[in-house]
Amino acid sequence: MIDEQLVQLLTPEGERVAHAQYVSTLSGEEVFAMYRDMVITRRICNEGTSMQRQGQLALWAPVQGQEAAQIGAGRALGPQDFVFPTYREHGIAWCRGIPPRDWFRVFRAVSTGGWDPQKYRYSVPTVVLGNQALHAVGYAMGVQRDGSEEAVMACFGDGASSQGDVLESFVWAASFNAPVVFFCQNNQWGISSPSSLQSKIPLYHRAQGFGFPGIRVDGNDVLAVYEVTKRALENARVGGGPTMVEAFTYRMGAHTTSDDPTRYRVDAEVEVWKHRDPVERVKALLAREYRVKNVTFDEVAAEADALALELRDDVLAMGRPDPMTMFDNAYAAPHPLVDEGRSEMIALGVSGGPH
Amino acid sequence: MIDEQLVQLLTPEGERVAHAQYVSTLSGEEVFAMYRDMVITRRICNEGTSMQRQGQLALWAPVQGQEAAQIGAGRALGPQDFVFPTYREHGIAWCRGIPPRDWFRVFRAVSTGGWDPQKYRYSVPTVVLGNQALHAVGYAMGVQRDGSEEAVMACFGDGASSQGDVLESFVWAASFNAPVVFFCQNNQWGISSPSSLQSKIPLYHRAQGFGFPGIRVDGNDVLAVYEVTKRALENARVGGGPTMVEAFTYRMGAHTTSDDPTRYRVDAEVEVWKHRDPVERVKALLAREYRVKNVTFDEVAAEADALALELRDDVLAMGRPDPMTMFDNAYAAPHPLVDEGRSEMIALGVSGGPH
Amino acid sequence: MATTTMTMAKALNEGLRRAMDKNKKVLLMGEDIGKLGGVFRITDGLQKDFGEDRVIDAPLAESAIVGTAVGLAIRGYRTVVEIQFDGFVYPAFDQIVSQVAKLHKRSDGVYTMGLVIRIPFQGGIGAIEHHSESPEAYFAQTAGLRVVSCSTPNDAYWMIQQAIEHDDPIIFCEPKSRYWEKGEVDLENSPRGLFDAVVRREGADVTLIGYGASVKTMLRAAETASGEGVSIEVVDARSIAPLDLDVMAASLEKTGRLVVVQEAPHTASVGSEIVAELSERCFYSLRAPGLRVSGYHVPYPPSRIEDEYRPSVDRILDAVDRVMGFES
Amino acid sequence: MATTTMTMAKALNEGLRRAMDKNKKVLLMGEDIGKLGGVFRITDGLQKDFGEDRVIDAPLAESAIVGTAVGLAIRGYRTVVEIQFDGFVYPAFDQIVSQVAKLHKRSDGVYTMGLVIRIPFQGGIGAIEHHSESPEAYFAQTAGLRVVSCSTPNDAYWMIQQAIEHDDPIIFCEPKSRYWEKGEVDLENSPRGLFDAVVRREGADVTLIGYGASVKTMLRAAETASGEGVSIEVVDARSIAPLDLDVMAASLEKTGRLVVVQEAPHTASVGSEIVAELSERCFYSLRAPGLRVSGYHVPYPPSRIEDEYRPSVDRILDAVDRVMGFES
Ligand SMILES: Cc1ncc(C[n+]2csc(CCOP(=O)(O)OP(=O)(O)O)c2C)c(N)n1
Ligand SMILES: Cc1ncc(C[n+]2csc(CCOP(=O)(O)OP(=O)(O)O)c2C)c(N)n1
Ligand SMILES: [Mg+2]
Ligand SMILES: [Mg+2]
Repeated sequence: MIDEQLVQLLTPEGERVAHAQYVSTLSGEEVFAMYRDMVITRRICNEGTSMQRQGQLALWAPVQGQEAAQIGAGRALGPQDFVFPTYREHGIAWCRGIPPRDWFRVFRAVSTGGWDPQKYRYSVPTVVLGNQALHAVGYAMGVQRDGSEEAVMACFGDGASSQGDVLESFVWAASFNAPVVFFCQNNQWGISSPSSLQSKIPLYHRAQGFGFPGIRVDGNDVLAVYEVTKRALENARVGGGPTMVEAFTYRMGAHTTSDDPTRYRVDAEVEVWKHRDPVERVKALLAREYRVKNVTFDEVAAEADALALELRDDVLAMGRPDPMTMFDNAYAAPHPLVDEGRSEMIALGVSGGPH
Repeated sequence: MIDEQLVQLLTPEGERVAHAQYVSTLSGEEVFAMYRDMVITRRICNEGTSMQRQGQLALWAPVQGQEAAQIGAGRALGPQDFVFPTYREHGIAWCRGIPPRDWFRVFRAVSTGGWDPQKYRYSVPTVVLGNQALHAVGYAMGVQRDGSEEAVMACFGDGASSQGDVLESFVWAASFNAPVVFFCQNNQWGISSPSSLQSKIPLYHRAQGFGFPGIRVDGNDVLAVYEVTKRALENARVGGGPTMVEAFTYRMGAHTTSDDPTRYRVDAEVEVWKHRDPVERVKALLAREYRVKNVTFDEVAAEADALALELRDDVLAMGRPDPMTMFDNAYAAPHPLVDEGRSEMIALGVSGGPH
Repeated sequence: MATTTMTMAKALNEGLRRAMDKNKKVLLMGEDIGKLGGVFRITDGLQKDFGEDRVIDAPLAESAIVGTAVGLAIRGYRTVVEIQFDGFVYPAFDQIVSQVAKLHKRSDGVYTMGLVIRIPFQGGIGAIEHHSESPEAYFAQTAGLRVVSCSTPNDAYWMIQQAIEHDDPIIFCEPKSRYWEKGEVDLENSPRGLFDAVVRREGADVTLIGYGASVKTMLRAAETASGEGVSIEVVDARSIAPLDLDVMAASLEKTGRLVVVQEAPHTASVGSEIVAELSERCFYSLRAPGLRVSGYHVPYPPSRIEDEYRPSVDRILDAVDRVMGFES
Repeated sequence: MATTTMTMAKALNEGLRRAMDKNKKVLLMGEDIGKLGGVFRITDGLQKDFGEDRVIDAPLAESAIVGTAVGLAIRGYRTVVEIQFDGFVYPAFDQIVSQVAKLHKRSDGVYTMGLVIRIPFQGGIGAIEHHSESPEAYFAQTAGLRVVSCSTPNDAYWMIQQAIEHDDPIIFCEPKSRYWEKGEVDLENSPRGLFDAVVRREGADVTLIGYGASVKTMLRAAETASGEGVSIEVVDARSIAPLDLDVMAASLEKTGRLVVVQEAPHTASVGSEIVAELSERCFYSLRAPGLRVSGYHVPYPPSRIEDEYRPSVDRILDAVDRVMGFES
């Protein structure tokens, strides 16, 4: 299943490994910072799952297993770049500096967005599989017209790679040489569909058929994801055109808290991937190569716990929105039917008045 | 522009050329028969253009320049195979035995179909670019379920290759190993869009990225198209899965009679392709290798003329349909709104009654 | 009468099973419908029993799901397509409108577009965006399609079988919020034709018309109103297109007052159609204008406030008050 | 007043040119819109003058055309998308319904979805299939969108500019059969707001409401009727969603009789909406039920018989007779 061509810089055991084209440029501090990002992402994700179990969230989409892919890509992004995520990119959102509570608004079902996408240069979540890939290419065409050195990242999964919109976005990116990086997290599953249902051959080959490079990176190796994505982004910024990065990783948990993966996959598979855990291998590297002590790891864990607790408080404090807010921003300009709805709601006594 | 990998068995000058993987298996009679097919297709096509100019057709989509692609593919098909065409596959329709007058119904705007698609195993024309590629794959999935040795052909152009439906059909064909041959006529143009707008690299590479073979054949060489398509169909029938055949050809005429190609392409390009004329090179071969005499060629031309005249008579005899027919087959089962429409039309005196 | 109690989800599952037993040409196709049994478990166990060739786990692309079902229909198969959620049917819209709806006509009747597109629709389950939409008007507007919706387990059991047997393509709208509610299912006799509306509760003052999840809400409204002395007749449209206007008009001739309930926004909706048609048919009988209680004209809101978006008992009763008070 | 005579096609072309002159962020995108100038030549000469970066020849994929226009909107551009023909907008339906209509809301107002989707619509040009459709009801039903249609060169010139300046996404329906008809265009003053209906002809007995190509047909019907002593008022809706109901209701208060004309099939149509709304607003003034003259509920027929499918003067007058004769 794992391709010969896979770019890996750190083995599951946390040992560095040489690659002909990529070398890790990260300092010990930077690796440690990424380790911290990953631990926090995982901790917050677990908090999401438990809050959902407690009835505090409508849904949660766990990211466990994909932390290296997301933190590697998230840290590779420059502040000038713009990201078009799906519903599962919590690690990238973290790297963009979006307060975790904001990612939770959608899952608490109090919002369909949650943050200012222009401020963080990180778009609102796209739930309809693949739609965002075209937005990314269009945005990138805008970047070209502005003559600006920015790159755009389009996130999608192995499942979404079958959608016409993703495939058309490949045609367009190639045709316009758009500064876009297609960041595909192949986590082996799309709900119950194995990635082999979407493609019999490694997914990254697909890009080549459209005329731009595709590359498969060990998605559980944060060093490799960082370098591969960074180079792709740099290349895009200077007019080198699109790249597809396939981060080969694994969804350790359920698709969402509504899902029951025991119906479609065997434990043995999960076990295999546990040995490739993205967090553990960085920890091993830090301990061995940089002599990071257990107490330091414990501090990170404690920090993550504290953040999770703070987050929990924030989320629980999110009350039911005023129903009247449903009329806000439905349109940019006044609209008679929106006004009619507002008036009706006031008349029904559902809300005190315009929000 | 022409790829190194192009399969060619007959040069533009009509000389045979060797190919590592393909050899022509056609007898002199068979080549002559295809020559005849091509001459007739061209003649009928020209009749279409002139009937449109005389106001007898709503539109005509010329096939000139693509006769070898269509006759080669059409003759490669077995009687058991099923074809999903676009609006321009007149040569393939001819090979399927569909009376030419029937292809003209759509262009005379008296029908949206025109023949019995099950009888000829040749579907009704699809105008919405790309839709038919999915039908072909679905039909092929049915063939698989029936355990039958049949192949399915999906026709589309270089322009349509950008549509999500065509690209999704590649995903599906690969995933289900469907017995389908994607027959793409790259005639260099999609109305005014050069094929380079759809892909910067040769189109047939695209198939490989989806995990099945793509092959480019000289679409103006009927011998090569025949062999390449035949092998792909045979392979599909016995469970070998999909193939994309890119017939590299040229639309000599306008996109349709509504089009004005002088706005977007230069004469010099057309001139280059005139030297690659698909009919002339077979004629040269027949004359040299099989000693076919001018008188025989003249007979074919005369036969084509006669057919065209007969066709013209048939087309001109196609009256305006009874408006009442619009209600026929809108639904398979009775429908109140259809009945209401019928009654209204009768009441208005538009038609004498149910058709 | 062999009746048994089951949920609507189970009734659909049993209906599909029976249709597959009866006719080998019946296939199911959709995302995650095999081992997982679909996200709502409607196809639970069917792949195990009928095999992967008849219960097809589809790659994730709706246009392809419907487009290949069209090809299968041309080959003589009858495919029941599952769209995972209402909001994900739009990628298939082109195939539905340009092909599914038109190929019978285009082939002069040679192709039978006997396919059923199952869509769990409407809101009420506290989901995230795109999981609570009501796209029925788009399909009702489209000539060549038929649109139906079940509101009880018994209807679900029979309507899915009738839809599969029917030769026209059918958009089958399932009120997902009612999947887990139980009801009696008569396994022997179908209650009525696929395109028949039915009076679910008799009443004299106001006619409420709706379908899917709205039927239960209307019945609750009727119950409340009866406490206040207003007698409400509740019509379950069942067939959204074509509408069974005879049943509706008969009710209106009696009550003279009409309120239509739907979750979709009201512009160019099925509710508009019902009001327009009945305004014409019952012009002299109408004692008040026909009103619509619909989703508001805004994108479906975050589900924490969906109860204020969807027609509630309160909003229905408010409309009932308005039609009752109209003449005064 | 600087007026000049031109075709609707030319008026659109001039309107686009002026909008592009005014605002550098305005882009055009579509199939064959560059060198060819579009199949209807609406963008003729614009690529030559504004360059390939601003007049973008698109690869052949409508979902991508709209989807990338969304991305461009997020980046701050205003893209006017050309859909080559009505029947080819459906591949983009998902992007339009799930993204274009909802992203302003989803981003809490941060994203401005200032894009215009131009669709040559309705029939009457003797075309082959998929070139004569009336998809406006699909968009009218969708919250988050606005839908307008021009019926004269002057409106075309101004409405396209107003649509481009407007901050909401607009589906801009152009009656292709009227592209080559000439009219006066006032290059200085816009006649009215983008969402205003207008009375095109005053009358006392019956109100005809329609839009796009139907406006001229309605005017011809009114002319004929006046010869028979029936005085018809013709309202050009212009804005299909939202509807300018005030202008319509004012007309109906006067005439008491309503006929809506549209080429789309009548189920869940814009016509249904107009009838439903006006039945409510003008309940006591209506002397007959509001009638709709629509395309029949069948796939658009081969164009040799399209005149019998599309609302003709005869069919309109038949409906006029019916509303006139209703009380007797
Ligand atoms: C168009 C569309 N169809 C179906 C769905 C339902 N759905 C949500 S997530 C999912 C699986 C996606 O798999 P993948 O792209 O691999 O992403 P992952 O969930 O693994 O991150 C599906 C089918 C959807 N969101 N959008
Ligand atoms: C979905 C869709 N969009 C646009 C069109 C209009 N159109 C008809 S033919 C054509 C060009 C097609 O080019 P290609 O696929 O290369 O086929 P060719 O005409 O060259 O045979 C276009 C854009 C269409 N028919 N369908
Ligand atoms: Mg996945
Ligand atoms: Mg072409």
